[in-house]
Amino acid sequence: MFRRLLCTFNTLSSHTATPTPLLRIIDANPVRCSLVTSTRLRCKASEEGEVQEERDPTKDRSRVIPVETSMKYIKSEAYHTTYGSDPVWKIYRRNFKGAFPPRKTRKTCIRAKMIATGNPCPICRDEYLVLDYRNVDLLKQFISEHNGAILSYSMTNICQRRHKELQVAVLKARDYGLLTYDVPFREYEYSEYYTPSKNDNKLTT
Amino acid sequence: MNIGVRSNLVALGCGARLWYPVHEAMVTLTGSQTVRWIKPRWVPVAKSKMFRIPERKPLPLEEEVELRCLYNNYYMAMRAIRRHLCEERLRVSDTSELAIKAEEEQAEHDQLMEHNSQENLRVAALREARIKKEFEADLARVTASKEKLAKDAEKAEEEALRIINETQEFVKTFIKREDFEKAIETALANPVDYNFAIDQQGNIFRGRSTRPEDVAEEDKEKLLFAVQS
Amino acid sequence: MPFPAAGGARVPLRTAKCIRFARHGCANRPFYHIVVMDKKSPRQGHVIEQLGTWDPLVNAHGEKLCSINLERTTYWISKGALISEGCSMLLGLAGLLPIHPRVYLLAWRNRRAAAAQKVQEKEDAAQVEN
Amino acid sequence: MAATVTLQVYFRSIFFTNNAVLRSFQRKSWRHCSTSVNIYNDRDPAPVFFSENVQTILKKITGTDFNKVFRQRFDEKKLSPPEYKFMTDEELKQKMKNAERLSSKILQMPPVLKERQAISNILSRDPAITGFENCKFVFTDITYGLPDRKRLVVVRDPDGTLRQASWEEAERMNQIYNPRPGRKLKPPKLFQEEHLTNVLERGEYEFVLDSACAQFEPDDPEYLRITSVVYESVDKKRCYQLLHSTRHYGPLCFYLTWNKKIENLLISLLQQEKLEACADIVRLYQLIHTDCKSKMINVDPNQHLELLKAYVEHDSLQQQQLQLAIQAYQEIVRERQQYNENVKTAHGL
Repeated sequence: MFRRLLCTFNTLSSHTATPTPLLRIIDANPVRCSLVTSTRLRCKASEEGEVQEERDPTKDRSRVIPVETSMKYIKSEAYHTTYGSDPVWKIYRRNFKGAFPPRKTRKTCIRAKMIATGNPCPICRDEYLVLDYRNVDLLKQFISEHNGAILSYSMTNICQRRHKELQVAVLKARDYGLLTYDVPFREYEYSEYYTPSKNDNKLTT
Repeated sequence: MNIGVRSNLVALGCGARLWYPVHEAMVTLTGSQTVRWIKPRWVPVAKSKMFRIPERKPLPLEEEVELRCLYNNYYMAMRAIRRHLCEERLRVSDTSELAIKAEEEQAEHDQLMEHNSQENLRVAALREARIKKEFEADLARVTASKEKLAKDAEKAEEEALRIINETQEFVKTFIKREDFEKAIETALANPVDYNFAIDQQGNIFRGRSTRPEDVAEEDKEKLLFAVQS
Repeated sequence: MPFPAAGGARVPLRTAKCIRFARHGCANRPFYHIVVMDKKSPRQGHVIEQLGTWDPLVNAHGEKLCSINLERTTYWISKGALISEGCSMLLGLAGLLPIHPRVYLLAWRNRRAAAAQKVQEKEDAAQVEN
Repeated sequence: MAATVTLQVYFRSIFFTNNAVLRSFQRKSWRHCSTSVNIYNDRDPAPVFFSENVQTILKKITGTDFNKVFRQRFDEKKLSPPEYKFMTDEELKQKMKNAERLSSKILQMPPVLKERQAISNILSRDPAITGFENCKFVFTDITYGLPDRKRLVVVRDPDGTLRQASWEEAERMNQIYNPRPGRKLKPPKLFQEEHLTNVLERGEYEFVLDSACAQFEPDDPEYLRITSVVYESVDKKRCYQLLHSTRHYGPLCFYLTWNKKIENLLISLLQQEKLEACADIVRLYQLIHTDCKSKMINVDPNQHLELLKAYVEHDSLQQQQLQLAIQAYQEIVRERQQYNENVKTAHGL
């Protein structure tokens, strides 16, 4: 019951259009949250300003890189020195507890436009690698050259969100014809299209 | 919002909770959110609604006439269609390729059955012949074994007879109790000397103390292999 | 005998069978299967055979899609299965059966309502002018 | 072995010199025509295409190069480890026969048909139900065992007319109720103009043709447009070799002969010294255009060069290039023979 009181107080305060809610529920335990005093809140608001600058540029992923720059980057010298001729996901060591890696890779490396992990996946770690259907050179690295299938994340170790983006990009690329693959064979039943009537044969001998 | 609708006041903080679960309403302090009343299935029909019959909306007359005519035509058409489809189904059922296929299968089935029965007959004949042969073989075997047994029995009999005769002769050499002493004396009298010696030519010299010169030339016994070589 | 989309329910001989809609899809997204089942079984009861599907919502091309297995439907109709009102309206529109009177009625009422609507708009427009 | 290799290299060097001469001559007369799209609408090609001897010629021209027919397919199927077996001769013969049969199945030519007529067949009219629903009703008959083209699809328009669905609607319904692998509900963007051109520049002819076969019916006007664009660009770039021993080589040759554009094809075949194929194409030309003059002159069929010459004099539209190519070819043959004699005399035989 008490919790509801606080919850309503919170929504009420939000009505009065202060940018940050005066009171925020920090944990479920009703007793402790009542100790949240307004003093603590005031200093939180002031802190907001400085935290903005402290964002670590290497981990900042708020900038949206256009596909063209990504394509240029992949052909650039810098890319060649870092990755050489290997695919992007080659030199990456996935760290996990125990001997066997968990079946699925992490859900995402980027949370709130910041790299949220010490060991981001091969795509998230490099800002200029953009998964897009036009970026064929990057997509080709994630396609097996034996049967044209998309390599699974257990091999490329990219996070689930990037893997989903990769799948979408590859399908769009195939739809646009940028990536070629072998279409399933279509067997024709000639009798459906043409019934050879007697007189036709005489015509063309 | 007409007052008639019984609104489910989920006021904030008031103790009166309804004894049956209703949708969790989004609660705001400013006012109470009214929720449309839905009678749960298990609540019995209200008394006032017990014998209520929803009255039919009166159709305008010409519409009604038109409708009745339409429905009559429709039902007539439907009956005709059902009968037609039924006849169609019966007609098709015996000429349809299903039926033909069924007939083919039936014909094939009969043919297979017939082939099967012939096969059975042939196999039965073979079986008879085999059984007869086996029977004769058994008979022959039995008679052969009988003869063999008979022969064995005779042989055993002869053997037994022979043994009996031998023992009878042998028994004769037994020393009876009453002439026991006499036998001892004769034994003492002429001791038997089993020792013997042989020389390089194969001659045997019986007796412990006999010397080769004692024995005359002609009655020298010869060893078996000496005779052969 | 082509394999029917059998639902697996027992086919009782003497009971009345009915061709009707079984609602699939989810809340606010109805999707009906045209189905043959025992008349007394509940709407989502055990189905004898599925004859087709009916999607009441209009698609991007402005069409309502419906699929009917004509061969099996004619078979069950000839076996004397009853047809629910919705199904008979649909089969009427499909051309397998004659048009159901209720379709004529609804069409008629819609036309009348549309006409009334038009008249109403004309009057409003007239009022607005003066 | 090494000797023959060196000889081949030597020939090729002679060969190229003439070739270069020839090609430079061609470039001058390069027609920068945009890929003109002509669909078989004047005469129905189906009876001609499906007739016995045209089919045999097309199958013979396609040729079965097993490496290409049974190449590694990029269709996301799981790979199986290669199998090495010791085989007796009969088993080997049997295996080759199976491979032959399988390759003929893989090289099955997509049918060449006329553009289909639109369907306008009204089943019944019920104006009385206008207003019942302001959208169309599409009814599809999902009886089992019906081929897609024979499936009945019927549309009830808002104004009450019950008509048979058009080809597009029927195809869409078939795809909804009976989806076929490799086919999409909306045609892929690959077939739009700008994407098609850049795919063709990359030379992915077989990919475009395969996806067109999977997506469209062979008598779909869209299919005919795409295939003619692809055939035109193949003809312009003269890379027939890419489509050789694939299922599309037959229809390509048929299209070119149907539209009397076989000069480039003949020249490229002559350069590859495939005289047999040239003769087949000329014979195909005579079969399709029964009114052509070279048919009158009875040339014995197995003399390929004469057949070709007859065609060049009478029917060919660009005679100089063809004559040049024939001369180049004869020159090469003469030089080769001459060279062989020299070698023989050198070896003192």
